[in-house]
Amino acid sequence: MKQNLLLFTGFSILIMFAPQLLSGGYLMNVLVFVGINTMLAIALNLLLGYAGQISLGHAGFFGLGAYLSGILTTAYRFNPWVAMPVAAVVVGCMAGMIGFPILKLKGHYLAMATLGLGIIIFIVFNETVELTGGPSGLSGIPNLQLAGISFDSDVKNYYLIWGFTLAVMLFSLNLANSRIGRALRAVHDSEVAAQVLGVNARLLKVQIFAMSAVISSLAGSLYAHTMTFISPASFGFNFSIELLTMVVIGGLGSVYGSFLGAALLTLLPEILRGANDYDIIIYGGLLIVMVMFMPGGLVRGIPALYRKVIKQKGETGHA
Amino acid sequence: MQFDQILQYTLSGISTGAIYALIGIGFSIIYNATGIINFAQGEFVMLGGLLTLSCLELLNLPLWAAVPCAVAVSTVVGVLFERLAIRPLRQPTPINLVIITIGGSILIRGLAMLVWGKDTHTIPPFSGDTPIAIGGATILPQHLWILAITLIIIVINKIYFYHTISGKAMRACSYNRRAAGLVGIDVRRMVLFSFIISSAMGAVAGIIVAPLTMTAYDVGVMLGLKGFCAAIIGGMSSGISTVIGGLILGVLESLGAGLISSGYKDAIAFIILLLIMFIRPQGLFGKADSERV
Amino acid sequence: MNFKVISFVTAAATLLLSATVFAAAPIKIGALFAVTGPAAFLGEPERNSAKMVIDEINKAGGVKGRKLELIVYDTAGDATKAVQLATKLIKDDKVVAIIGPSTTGETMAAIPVAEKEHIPLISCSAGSKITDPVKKWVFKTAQNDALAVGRIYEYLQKTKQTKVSILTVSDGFGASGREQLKSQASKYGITVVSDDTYGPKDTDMTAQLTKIRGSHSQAIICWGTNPGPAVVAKNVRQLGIKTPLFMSHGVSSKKFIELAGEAAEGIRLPSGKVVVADLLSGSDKQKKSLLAFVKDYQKHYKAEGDHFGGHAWDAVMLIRNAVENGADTAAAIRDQLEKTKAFAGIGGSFTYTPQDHAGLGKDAFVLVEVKNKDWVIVK
Amino acid sequence: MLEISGITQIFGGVTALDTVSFSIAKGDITGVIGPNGAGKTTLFNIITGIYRQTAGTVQLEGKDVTGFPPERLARLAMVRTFQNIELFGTMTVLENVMVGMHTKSSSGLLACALKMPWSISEERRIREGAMKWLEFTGICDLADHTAGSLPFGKGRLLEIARALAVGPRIILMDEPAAGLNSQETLALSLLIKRIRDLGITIVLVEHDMELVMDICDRIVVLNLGRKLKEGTPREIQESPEVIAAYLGDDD
Repeated sequence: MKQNLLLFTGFSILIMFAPQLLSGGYLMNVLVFVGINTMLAIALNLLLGYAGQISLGHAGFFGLGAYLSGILTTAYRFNPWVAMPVAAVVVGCMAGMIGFPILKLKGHYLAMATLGLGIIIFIVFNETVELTGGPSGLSGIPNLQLAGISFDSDVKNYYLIWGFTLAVMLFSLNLANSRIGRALRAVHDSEVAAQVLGVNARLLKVQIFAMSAVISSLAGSLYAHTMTFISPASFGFNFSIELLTMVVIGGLGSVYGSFLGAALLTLLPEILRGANDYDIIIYGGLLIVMVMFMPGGLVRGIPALYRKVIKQKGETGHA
Repeated sequence: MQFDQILQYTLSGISTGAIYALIGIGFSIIYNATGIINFAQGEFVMLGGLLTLSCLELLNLPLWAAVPCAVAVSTVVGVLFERLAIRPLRQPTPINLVIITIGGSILIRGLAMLVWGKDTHTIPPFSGDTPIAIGGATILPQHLWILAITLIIIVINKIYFYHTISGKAMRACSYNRRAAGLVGIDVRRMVLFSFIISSAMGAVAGIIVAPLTMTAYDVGVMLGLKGFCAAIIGGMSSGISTVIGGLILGVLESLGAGLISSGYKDAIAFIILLLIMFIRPQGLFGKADSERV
Repeated sequence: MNFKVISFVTAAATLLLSATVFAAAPIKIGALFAVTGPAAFLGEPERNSAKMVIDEINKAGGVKGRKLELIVYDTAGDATKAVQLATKLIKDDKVVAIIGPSTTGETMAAIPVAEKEHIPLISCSAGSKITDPVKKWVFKTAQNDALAVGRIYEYLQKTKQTKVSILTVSDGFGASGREQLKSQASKYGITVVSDDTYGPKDTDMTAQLTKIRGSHSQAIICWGTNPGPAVVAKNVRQLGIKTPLFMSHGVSSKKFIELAGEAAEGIRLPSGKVVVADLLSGSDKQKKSLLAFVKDYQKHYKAEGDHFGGHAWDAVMLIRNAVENGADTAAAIRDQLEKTKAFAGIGGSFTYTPQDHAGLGKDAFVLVEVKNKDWVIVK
Repeated sequence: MLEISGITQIFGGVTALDTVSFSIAKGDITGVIGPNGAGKTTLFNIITGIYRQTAGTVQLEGKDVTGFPPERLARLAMVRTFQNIELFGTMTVLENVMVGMHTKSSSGLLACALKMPWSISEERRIREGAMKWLEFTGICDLADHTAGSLPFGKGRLLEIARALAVGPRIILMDEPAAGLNSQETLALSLLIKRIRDLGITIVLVEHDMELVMDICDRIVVLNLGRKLKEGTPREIQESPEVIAAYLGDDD
């Protein structure tokens, strides 16, 4: 418990002073996206890593948050701070309602159903042109403002997004180590045993599905207000898959793993930028190699690697 | 609403659906033998089409030689993929396997982009493109090719899985991999076999649609997705129910586009699929099996 | 006295030094193209053309003794990346102007960055809303969809056809075209009798076309980019539809004719003049630019230059001209761009004013038809 | 306490259970025995709401609970253990038992995630309660081990501790002695008696006749899906038809 708190405090301090340590500029902008993706990866991880339920449609909830925020603030002149929770509540309720029938499905049927859900949402973004602007997107979404500060620069957005991201991390860490988190993991390990002990697996799954959707929606709203422009292409099937990859590469069932996965997959294209058309090949190859050599994800693979290196050093030192 | 319009929608749907079915069967074969949902399945469809193009244009082979050549090369890619990426995996959890196949799919697509560029290409139809009238509707000779080849492949599948030793062994693996291993079936070989069969089938699907739909390095994504859906509607079977799954999807899309709204046609297809799954969570053709505790 | 001499010498030396340094430093121009991803058919020729023309300029000694340096990033057609990379170009690479992005969606996403950082952005995408309303720092070289639609409708009006069916792709390009097709129809006395769409990756459009066949329209207008329209052309032929088929400028390249094969014959579409460069009359002001572009592209890439590449070519040339006129900062380049008058480029003859940052008139498009696997101008 | 009447279960044409009825008295240890395939586990699965029977009713403390899902039965203080112990393998021993306290706690998702004061104190209570049950079963020292790494015998104890944490009035054990050595079996029989001394009614399916005869107050014999006989261990041991059907074939 104490360790957890210490780790989180350390992580927060690191995040807080990162802008001072780094040269700023474009990197700040990338780090803003690392924050948003971390939130999304944690949301999916709650579902996949803790409750063991796959979703191939999470980009849809992300998009719903972004579009609801965008539409409410542009067409209906809502204050962004009001639009954000409204969007989250609406998305949460939708996920809750769809969750009951959809979470009855198991394994690849669930994968397929969530995939279908994501595609349906995507098509709706594309087709309801009057509301969403269709494929050409929705522009002119206002920045968030707080106490006279408008969050319109990368550094300001960095603090805004990471404030939310840290809150989501703390929220999820607490949840994981609570009766609900334990019940979720229990359902994952043996659903029937958990039920016999009085855990309402179905309700719990729906709750966590809804919670996951709410966090995704929040990330979507923040995305909309920092980008000020959104278009359906950002919320398609590919992004759902990318989120899944972040969670698995980072480490299932680990909040810090989600951060590592999100950071790696967001920074990787930046690092590979010089490789031009070869970047897609390197990216694909890296995914394979990562899963092959770090099957437990970065969060378990890095310490193992570290131990290995230390051990080797020790051995050569003695010899 | 005229009858010949409905007929045209249905015919169009069936010919698109047959392709989904072929790709879907490829998904099912690998899934049954290995438990893997192979997200790289669509890439073999792409390889089939583009390799045929290269055989025709660079090697100047006639079509009858280009097709087996392209299928063979795609199969080699499938074997390499299984050998280099799937087999060495230390913790083959289902989710890790999913990520591996996603990685593989990106990798293969990237390589194809380098080899063939980003342009769309087309290959000539097998036997001309003079439309054939059926009732008030028309189809192309290529559609007949598609239906015939789909049919042949299903028959070959049936014979293989029910009347050959290795086919039966593969079915045994799909029921229970551990038990199959215990009775002396070389499970890893069956895994390899499943990749050979399904990459070859994917390639065939890619070749026979290319004259109609054209082909490019990125066609595998969408076709793979639809094939995946067909397989799931069919309950991940490697036989007729996946074919029906594919046809249902194809016809739903076509009718949706024609009768309701072309913009929402994929959404309509997916909504109907979701409803089917809500009513029958074990799949359209799956049998309800109770959990054993 | 002594002091004055020293200070004079120092000042002169500083000036001289800075002048030489200045002359040596290249002018950095950023570019955002969708080189990969679904819009690669735009991004790739754009990148190729931009690189080509920058090379040529530098080989010829640069502009006013200064070289141009082009920094290209691939957005993969993703709006998020476009914003990120626009920021990167401005903050890390310190460019004085940005060319691109390739698609309307990406451009709309990148505009706030350019506006805030005060860097001129010359978009290579067609959406009318990019420059309508006018934004201080944003220009575009791609012809507005509105002009292309106008070309088709003018022709229909002339030939007294009033009922059209439209079939548009459900991406940014198709959506923008669909909007224009519907909004301009009444102006030309045309009614849209059926309105359908298809997905960018769809492989069969017979369902939509069967529906259109039943709608008894006098013309079908399909708005999309390869390969969709080629499938549409084939499907139209399959279904035996005899209604005249029109396409958009999105497929005005040889590639389309190659893909659609026989089915392309007789299809008409509005196009930039690049595909019919050699058929233009000698009096056409653009002819010189067009022929040079086509020849260079063939030499560099062994491929046919198309008007997408032309958008990037125009953008680079516009910046070059601004630099030629003495601008070397972002603000000065913007001001010079706005003064561009009758620059005969690939996309048309550009004249920017403070009220118009699109710069093209209707003459940017000609109506062409596919005949014997090649383009001819429809009179 | 538990009233089973007319339970019939048909699996695809095969009758697994045929109108089985019996009742279990409060505070008793009741053994359900019978040869393999007699339908014992199926009966357990029906009583605990995992299968839905073809016909028949189950009454718990006078309340009709036919068709209740397992989680609802747990709230009515009925819990069970499994033949092949079903532990939460990735969680620690202590956490396993803490899951057992699920129905004894009520903090919702938001309260947990936001660490509301009441959820913090509840968490403390859960931890203390779970430790108490680990002490009761004598596996306190394993609290921080991963459940998946436990030897089978310890796993069995953990499963019982976890079931007890639910605070049951009736507990159903499916072959608790299966896979245990003789020493462990002896300890188990003592543990079961101690559980009974807490006032908890116990029903067990068991093949180990020595254990059954030693601890059970009453025994129900099933054979081929039908109830063959019901009575005290002595009556069962002396019943000729039971001996014929069951004990006779054995040894």
